[in-house]
Amino acid sequence: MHYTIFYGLTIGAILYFISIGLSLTFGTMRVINFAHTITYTIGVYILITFVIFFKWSFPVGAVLAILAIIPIAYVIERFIIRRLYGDSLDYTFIATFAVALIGVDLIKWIWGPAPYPLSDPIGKYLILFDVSLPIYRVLMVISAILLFILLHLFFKMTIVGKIIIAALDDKDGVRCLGINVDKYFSLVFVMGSALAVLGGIFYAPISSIHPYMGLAILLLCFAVVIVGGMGNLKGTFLSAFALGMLMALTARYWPQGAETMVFIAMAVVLIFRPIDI
Amino acid sequence: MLEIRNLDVSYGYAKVLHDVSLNIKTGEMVFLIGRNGAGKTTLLKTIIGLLQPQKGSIVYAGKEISNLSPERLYLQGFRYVGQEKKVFGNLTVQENIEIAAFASGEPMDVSLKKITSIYPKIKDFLKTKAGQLSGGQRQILLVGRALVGEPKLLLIDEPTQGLAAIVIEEIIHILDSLKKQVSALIVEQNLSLVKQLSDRIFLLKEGKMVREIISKSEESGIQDLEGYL
Amino acid sequence: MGQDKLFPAQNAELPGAFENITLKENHAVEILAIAVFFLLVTPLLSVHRVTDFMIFCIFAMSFDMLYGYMGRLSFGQMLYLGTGAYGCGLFIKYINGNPLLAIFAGVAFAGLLAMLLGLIIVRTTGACFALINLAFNHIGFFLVLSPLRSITRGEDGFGVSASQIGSLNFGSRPIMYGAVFLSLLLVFYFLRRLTSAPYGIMIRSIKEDETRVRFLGYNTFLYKWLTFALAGTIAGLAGALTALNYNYVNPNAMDVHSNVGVVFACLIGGAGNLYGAILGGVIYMLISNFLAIYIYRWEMFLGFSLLIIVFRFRMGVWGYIQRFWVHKLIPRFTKKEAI
Amino acid sequence: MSEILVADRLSKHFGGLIAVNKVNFSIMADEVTGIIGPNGSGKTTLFNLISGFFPPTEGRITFFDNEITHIPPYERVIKGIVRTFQLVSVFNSMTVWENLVLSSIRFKEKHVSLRKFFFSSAKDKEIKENCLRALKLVGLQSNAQALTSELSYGSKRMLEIGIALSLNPKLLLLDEPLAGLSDGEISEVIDLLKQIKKNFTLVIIEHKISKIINLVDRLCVMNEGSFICEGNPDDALCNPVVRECYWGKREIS
Repeated sequence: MHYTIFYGLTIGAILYFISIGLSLTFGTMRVINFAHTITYTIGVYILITFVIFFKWSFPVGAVLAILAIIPIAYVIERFIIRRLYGDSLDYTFIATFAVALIGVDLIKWIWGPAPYPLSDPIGKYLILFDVSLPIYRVLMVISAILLFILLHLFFKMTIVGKIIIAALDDKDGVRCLGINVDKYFSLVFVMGSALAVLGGIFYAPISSIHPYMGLAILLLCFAVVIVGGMGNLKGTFLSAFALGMLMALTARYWPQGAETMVFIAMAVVLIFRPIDI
Repeated sequence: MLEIRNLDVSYGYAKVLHDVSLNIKTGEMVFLIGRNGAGKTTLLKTIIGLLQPQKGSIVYAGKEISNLSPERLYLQGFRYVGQEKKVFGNLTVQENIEIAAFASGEPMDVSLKKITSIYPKIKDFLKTKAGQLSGGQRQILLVGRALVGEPKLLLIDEPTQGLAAIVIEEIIHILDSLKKQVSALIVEQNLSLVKQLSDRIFLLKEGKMVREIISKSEESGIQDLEGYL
Repeated sequence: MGQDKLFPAQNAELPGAFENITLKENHAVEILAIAVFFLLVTPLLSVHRVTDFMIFCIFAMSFDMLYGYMGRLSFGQMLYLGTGAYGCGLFIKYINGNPLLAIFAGVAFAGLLAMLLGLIIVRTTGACFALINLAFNHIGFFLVLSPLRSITRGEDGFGVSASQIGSLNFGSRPIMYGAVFLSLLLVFYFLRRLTSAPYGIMIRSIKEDETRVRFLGYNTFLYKWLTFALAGTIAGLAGALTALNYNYVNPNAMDVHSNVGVVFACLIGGAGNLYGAILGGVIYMLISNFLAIYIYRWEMFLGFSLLIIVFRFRMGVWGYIQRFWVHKLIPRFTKKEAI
Repeated sequence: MSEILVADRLSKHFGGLIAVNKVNFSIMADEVTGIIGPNGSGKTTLFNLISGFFPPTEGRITFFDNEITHIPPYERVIKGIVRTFQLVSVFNSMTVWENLVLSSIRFKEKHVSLRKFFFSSAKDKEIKENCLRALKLVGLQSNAQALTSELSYGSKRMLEIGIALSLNPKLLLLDEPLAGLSDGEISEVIDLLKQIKKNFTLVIIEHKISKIINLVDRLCVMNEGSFICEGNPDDALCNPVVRECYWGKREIS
């Protein structure tokens, strides 16, 4: 049982990393960004390029992967999403889906369709409550909580964070204060993508890496965002860990049904709290 | 200082403003009155750059500004206070002012001093979430926020709409104290306020500029206006 | 209270405003045109291919009801196609070899699933609607792949061999062709009737402004749900026919990634029109059957095409044809009559 | 004369803002009620509560002695409460007569037969005739085939009223029917309203009094979310409280 709880925390941490970007882009730009899958996947592939092919150390590869994703995310935001701003959201969705398709094919082109394995970069265990926990995963959970606190501080303390919160309320109001909102939205988008890559980097050693890995996780994160409330930072944090725990508990009794359970939870939430986008 | 010539603006399919011309001189407080749906708000939004005119020109200090974005106009000294009394509800009053101070590059304490000088009571709720303020307090916060930096021209949309009489008194007081400091173009329906504060009045009717009343001493002019409203 | 206050005199004369205007709808001519089109195309391609094309067109029409007419973009329509295919296949495999009953079973399965899930899905709009459909499709795909492996045979799928009823052998190409051909015309006729009836106006109104429709006294939830269930049912028919056409069902029939095909077809043909859906279906099938050999990077091709459609070509082929028709041809007819 | 709609201590709060504050309000059958008041005084919110756009924070509404406080808008329409919107809302992508189909097929009875709704063409003679009758009433029959987006704003307003009338309402709520119209269009709408007031119970929100003063039987004045005065139009206008809120403190002789 201890292990199940810990496993739930691990999944929750990963879900949190990846869904925070989705939630923020929705909150600010009111766009569900399907291309999130692909920035995440590309980030992981860049990581394995450094770690597996160049044999560099894992942390260096991770940092380089996050840095590499920033211009890619910026280009997607600048040339696809911003151009469709104010248009029907269906078109934005189709366009970001198209970007995801192109990205998947690009990955297949460069790295090939076969999955890659990646081993735990630390490999040591911590014995706690009679369970041996991989230190790597403990680190993951700790960084998720740290990230939550950091984000909270970012939005509470920095002027940039405050401007983003203000823009969530009233975009035109911020514009009329002489602040170029689009610039901050780009920042949010890039930040969300970078965090997704961070999540991907944490997740990579415990999952298989293949071109379509982004889809399943995006759908789970979408469920997280719906349960937690779009654009709601605290809600996203709580729902990520709650659903992570749900997955872990389900997996204990019915290993194959873990994902299905998450979607059932999402459906239940939708019945009681319909949303309009 | 600001000169609008032959402005045409459409909102979707409907043409809202037809051939509107108007000018504001430095230091003047000009009021824009007219019925609901006459196009007053549209005119303000066009000046501040939230809407694009189809035809005509807006000239400020000798430069054409009709294609500039609100962000650029802010730096030129334009300040817009919208009709909806939208403050940044999830931030505190202080943070609301902070954002404005950041945008104009003014130190926070200077901005605060400016606002407390027109409305000292604001000190009491600096730490309150702006979303919890009453309508009047919101309006005062918005006007105060607009004073941050170096405002040259205030564009205020219906400052007293939906407010209680006491609060209206307060706003009249604030606007009065701003006179001569900045120029202002204010949309208003409350004629007693208009009469008290205005240097000039423009009457907008069905998207067309109907008449201009030069001075407030022209009592009969204002009497007439009531018929239009 | 029940009497009509507005128009007490029911025999009030009517102005002749309608007399000369509408080109009268003639469903028989439309169906004939589509029938002739597919019959003419058949000798150019092969019977098997055209059968495939027509099944895809049925599927595209079901998607168009949701997206084009009702304005709800679904990225999970493959779920119902897959359910139809599995329903039909499993029926033949485990219960009865009768192909007609099997088609019915597939359609019923898909329809029931759509009715059930529709209760939840229809509550959302926009990109959320698209993603929720995708999520359910993902679950469906996963279910047939592993938890239900014992009956669906997982990745391998299973063969479907329908028994013969009299001289009706669905294993033979021409018979299959005929069955699909008839289904296509039937579905087209059915949807054409629906979309030109008040119901069609209802779903188009929901696309434009759902709140307004609620204030016209209609429970929009009901109609959205109905349309969703209908689209699922017709997708199920396309699925059942696919299973019989290939004599084989595998998880590809429910593949999440195949949804993009029908979205592409609907957009390129022109959303919001059944002709657009059919045209788009044919275009997509032509590209994927003939051009795909030369297009080495297929997904990239689809991605870039979708971007071009979204940025430059929203009306679709049928939209352009229609605009040409309205601007060039209609004025030529009406000018004489107007004066 | 009987009360057909009664609102009992109706309130609506938006966060800290009290849009409608404990309003007691009733509407008599076959009467034209005008609601006036400055911008932001809660007139439209009151309409939204009556028509079911959102539920009230507290209070209850009864219509013909049935409580309707929490039923959805479409059921209210079936019961006979029909409204128009401040910003004209018609279906721009359709032709003018198609706009009327949905409202006019429930013309005489509650629903047309299912077969007709789903399978008979909307261009069916009977449906078209119903649409045309309503169009004729608002003077748009010659535009029946035009695309709605091509109509002028005034014509769209007439069309919207036509749609509302074809629902055969027992209570018709008009939200600023004159807003944004030219003088010519205003007099057209007023003529239409005068013509239909014999057959329908109307409630009209209007910002400016002068246009509707001859039309209404009873005038209610709203300010800051509550009714400050109601009664005979002339009396209401002479009421000092009303004058103060409407014209400011200045006395008009």
